Amino acid sequence: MIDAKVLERHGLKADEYERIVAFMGREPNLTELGIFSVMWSEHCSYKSSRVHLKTLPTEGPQVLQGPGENAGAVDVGEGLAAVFKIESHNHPSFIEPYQGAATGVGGIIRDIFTMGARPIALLNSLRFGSLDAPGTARLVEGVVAGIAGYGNSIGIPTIGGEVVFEPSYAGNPLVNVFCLGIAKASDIIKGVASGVGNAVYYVGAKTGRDGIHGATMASAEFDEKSAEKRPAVQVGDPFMEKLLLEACLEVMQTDALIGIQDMGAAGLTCSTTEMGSRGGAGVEIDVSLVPQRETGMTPYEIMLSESQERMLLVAKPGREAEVERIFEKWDLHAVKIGHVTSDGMLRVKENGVVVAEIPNRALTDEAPLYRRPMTEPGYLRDVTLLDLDALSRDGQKALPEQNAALLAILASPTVASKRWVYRQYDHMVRTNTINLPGLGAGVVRIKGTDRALAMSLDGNGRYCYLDPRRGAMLAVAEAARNVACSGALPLAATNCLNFGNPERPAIMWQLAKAVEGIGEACRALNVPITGGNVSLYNETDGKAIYPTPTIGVVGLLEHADRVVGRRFQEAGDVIILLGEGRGELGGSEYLNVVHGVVRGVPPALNLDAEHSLQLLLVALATDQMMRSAHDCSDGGIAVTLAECCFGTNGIGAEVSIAGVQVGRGPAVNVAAALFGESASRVVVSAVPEDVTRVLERAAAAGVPAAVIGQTGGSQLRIAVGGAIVIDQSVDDAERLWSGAIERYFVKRVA
Amino acid sequence: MRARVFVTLKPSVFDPQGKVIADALHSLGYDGVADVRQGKYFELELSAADAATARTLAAEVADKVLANPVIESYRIEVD
Amino acid sequence: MRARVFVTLKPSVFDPQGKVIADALHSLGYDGVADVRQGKYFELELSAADAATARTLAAEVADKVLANPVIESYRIEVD
Amino acid sequence: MKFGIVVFPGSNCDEDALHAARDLFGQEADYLWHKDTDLKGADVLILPGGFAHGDYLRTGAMARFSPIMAPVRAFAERGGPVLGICNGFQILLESGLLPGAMLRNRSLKYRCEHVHVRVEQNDTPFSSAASVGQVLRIPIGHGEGNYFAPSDMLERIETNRQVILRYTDAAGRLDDHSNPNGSVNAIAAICNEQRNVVGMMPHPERACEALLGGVDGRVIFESILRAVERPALQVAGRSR
Ligand SMILES: Nc1ncnc2c1ncn2[C@@H]1O[C@H](COP(=O)(O)OP(=O)(O)O)[C@@H](O)[C@H]1O
Ligand SMILES: [Mg+2]
Repeated sequence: MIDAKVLERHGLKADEYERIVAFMGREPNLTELGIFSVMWSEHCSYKSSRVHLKTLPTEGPQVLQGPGENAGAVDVGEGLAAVFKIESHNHPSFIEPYQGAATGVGGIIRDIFTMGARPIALLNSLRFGSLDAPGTARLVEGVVAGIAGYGNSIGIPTIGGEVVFEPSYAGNPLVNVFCLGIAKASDIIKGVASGVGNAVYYVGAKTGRDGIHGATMASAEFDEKSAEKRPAVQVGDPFMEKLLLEACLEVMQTDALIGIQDMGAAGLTCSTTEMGSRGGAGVEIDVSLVPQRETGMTPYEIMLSESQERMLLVAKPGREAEVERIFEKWDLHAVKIGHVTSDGMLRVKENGVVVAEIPNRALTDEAPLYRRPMTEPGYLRDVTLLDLDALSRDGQKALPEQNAALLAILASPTVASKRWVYRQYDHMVRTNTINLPGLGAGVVRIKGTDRALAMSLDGNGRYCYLDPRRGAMLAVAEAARNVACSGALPLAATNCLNFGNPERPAIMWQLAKAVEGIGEACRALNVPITGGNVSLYNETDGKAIYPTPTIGVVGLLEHADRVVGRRFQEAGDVIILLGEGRGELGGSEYLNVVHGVVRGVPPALNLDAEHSLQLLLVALATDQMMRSAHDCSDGGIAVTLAECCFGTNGIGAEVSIAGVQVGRGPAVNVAAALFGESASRVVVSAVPEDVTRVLERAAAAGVPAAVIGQTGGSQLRIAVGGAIVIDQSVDDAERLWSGAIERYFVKRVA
Repeated sequence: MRARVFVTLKPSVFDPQGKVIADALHSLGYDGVADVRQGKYFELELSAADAATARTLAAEVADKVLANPVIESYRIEVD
Repeated sequence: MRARVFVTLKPSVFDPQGKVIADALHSLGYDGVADVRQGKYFELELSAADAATARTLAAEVADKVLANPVIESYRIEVD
Repeated sequence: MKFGIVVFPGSNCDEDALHAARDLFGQEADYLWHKDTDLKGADVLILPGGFAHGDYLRTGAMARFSPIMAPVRAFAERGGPVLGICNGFQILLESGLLPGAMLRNRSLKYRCEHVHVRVEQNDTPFSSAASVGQVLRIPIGHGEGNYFAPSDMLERIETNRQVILRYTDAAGRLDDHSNPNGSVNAIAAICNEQRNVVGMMPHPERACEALLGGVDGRVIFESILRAVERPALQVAGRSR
């Protein structure tokens, strides 16, 4: 009955099946096979990535909970913990943009309140194909509406994120969602089942046939056959989740629980197994007791269903009634579906008859673990070559005039204002948001304290495509830098690894190198990894996306009211550049947008210099010496300066920066000075009285710092090596930048 | 027994959804579509003895809950 | 010419709205309402020569814009 | 004085309203659960924003059946001050405590941003501290704030001076571009004929602290404090 076809449908390889049979000492029945298939899927078992993830730094005095639980946690002082995690919902969002993105948000929120934390902020990192390509706008519209529909309804502000448009994501968009919550450090709850005989409760939405094989789907490439997998679509119910959220947090106040876990990927299977193995116990449930939405559901379907908004919890003996009563208050019915056992087994019964019986270990520790072969991809030899002089020489074409180049970059959807996106998100609910989207890192104050938390998601697939190791390091650096720019000290990081098919040695190599880079950067910048998520098989018809690690960094502001934004505050302030430009154009937005070239090596990164810079930023903010701070990333210092002017009602700037020598043509050198993306640079503004002190502080910190100009006027004027090469009306540039994304969406069905 | 309830905005009420859809269709070249009005559609599973009782029940539910009399009107079909 | 398009979630797809409405009706004492499914309802004003053309046009529009084939199915009536 | 903040399942600005009333204005404030049937001696009621019952079916459509709404209605009929913010406004409309109805924003998109509203009337307990013509910068956050009333109803509302706030530009000028949702007559807030029940789409509780980017919402709460301190204002003399 279990033949090659059945195995293929379950995404299990022949040798993996032999492993199962060997372990069980018999042929599994279909229900058991289904359980194995989801638990051994890439999504749940991390079988390809685990050996590499193990190398990441996960410890530090600030870390209260590292990887392994539903989310990580760091100490943010005053007895409080910040609980946060990132999750991908790439495949579901491609199949059904609205519901895929919405249920992604629902899932990450559950991961946070499962830990006993009150979710207070959401971020999202999105990657799509070119906005000009047919279908992209529709996809973007659906994904953004889905994120908004869920987050707005449940009342958690979406305070930041990023959106990138690159052809490589055309057939395989990325939807990474991040949630952060606050808990009393002493109240953090784990997903454990222990205490033989203790009641195992099911609460939340009824179980339907939706999402069956979602976990295995998230572990398989797309192809024209993906259409058949469509019945897997799950529909989110934010109202149910809001009830669950409030009810669970109320129950957790009572200490009547031993453990609790949400049912995410692989639903009931994953939650029962993981809670059991974490508690060194077994869990026995009877599926006939599980609330069902549809009739005639088989044990197989019930165990594999990925219906949303469901929780599994274990109550302390004698406290059951109390738990049930609190859920009833919220019109939720906690149903006892089983109990904890001592035999370390996952035992599934139907009307008392055993239909599946598997040792937890077989599903967790014993799951396959692969050291997949790796080889450096051949394409690198070519794409890393970059002859800047060729840009102007070939076809004798002259470089575009620099003002035109600046406007082109500002109008490119990846750099342009994301207002059209974040305006659809409630980013103010809970009245904590003190750095609104568009001002850099998202910042929320913590009521009842003077403190605030800053957070940023960043990643650069193009850099990682050209050099996964350095690209990943740069992503960690940028996320931490964005946090530091707001005045917050970076505390810890989470990461979402979006890659192609790990069975290809070249992809595996990209993954390994990226993880190496993340590890090295996190160590140097003192932001340990507290958790994350891996999304592999991001390919369509054999074509992989750019390797895309998304990094989320969380930082702490001791004084919320000293938060710093990216915008210039007033005319007459002095503009200071921290760090040095080396005119590095490799993999830059400039090459991509202006020349249609994706080549070269990403900017160099000196982690010690980066760390000193970040500590300096925090010190300057703490002593209230900077009025604005904005890091130089996509588009270089020219774009950064423009963004500092935007949203200020037209405050301009007069700036003069040093020239660089990267090619023979003078135009190329000017372009490199303006648009080069050298790392570890921040544009800061300060009142004239503070300038000397700022420069002294920088010198003391060993951070290069130079006064490069002054705010004022209505033009953005930039001179390179003394000659004015940019002279732009801020209003005109801002109009272009603000409307660049919006214009793709007028006259579209929501 | 099943009742179908159609809730539509009164003709005097501007229908933003219908308008956006109509615009979208025109921009897609469907000029044959002169106008679009969007409404809501409900299928009610009723345990009622006969069509008449079903209709009365559906009407009561529509009046009280499914439609907002200020802006909407409804139609009921029973089978 | 007028076409009416009924868009409903496929039977296997969860309908949270219908569920909440049903719950509300029960708490109001309408136990006669066993189940509620919510859908969308569109009225299209079509400039079409005959019913057949109208139906084809409506179907095309429903496929392209009105319904989401992944989770919804639709029915068309022309008069 | 004491604020009663009504919490429906799905409300999500209840904590924000409580924070404003209690922590920022130093008033007593308590939640009223939608299944409660007494108002715990509240002097003023706030129906906060959110998505009561998920806003499924229609915004505010099911909240009006909650047990708490009977005492709320009675309180309103006695002239007690009731403020509905965003979803709270929608609930007041659905329960008939305020005239009119809400449609989807004409953009069909949820919109969260700061907007400008002009104070049209200050003889209500929620605008008495403001001056007529004053322009406030307050955030909105809604997908269904497109206020509508049939023409005869609208005429009554206007002649009774029941429009409290209108969307305008920063200078207080009406223009379609400054109307974020398509509301008829750019209506952002209205009151009932007795003028003691007010509904507004903007979120004053989100604009009470400089740290959050603005304090123009304070005037709404300052009005309440006045009104309840001097009940004379509460029944607002000039209403006919
Ligand atoms: N998907 C999104 N959701 C919410 N806010 C977003 C999103 N994408 C971008 N933003 C906001 O827009 C601003 C600009 O984004 P980005 O250009 O990535 O910033 P930076 O260049 O500093 O990393 C940031 O404040 C960011 O939080
Ligand atoms: Mg960025």
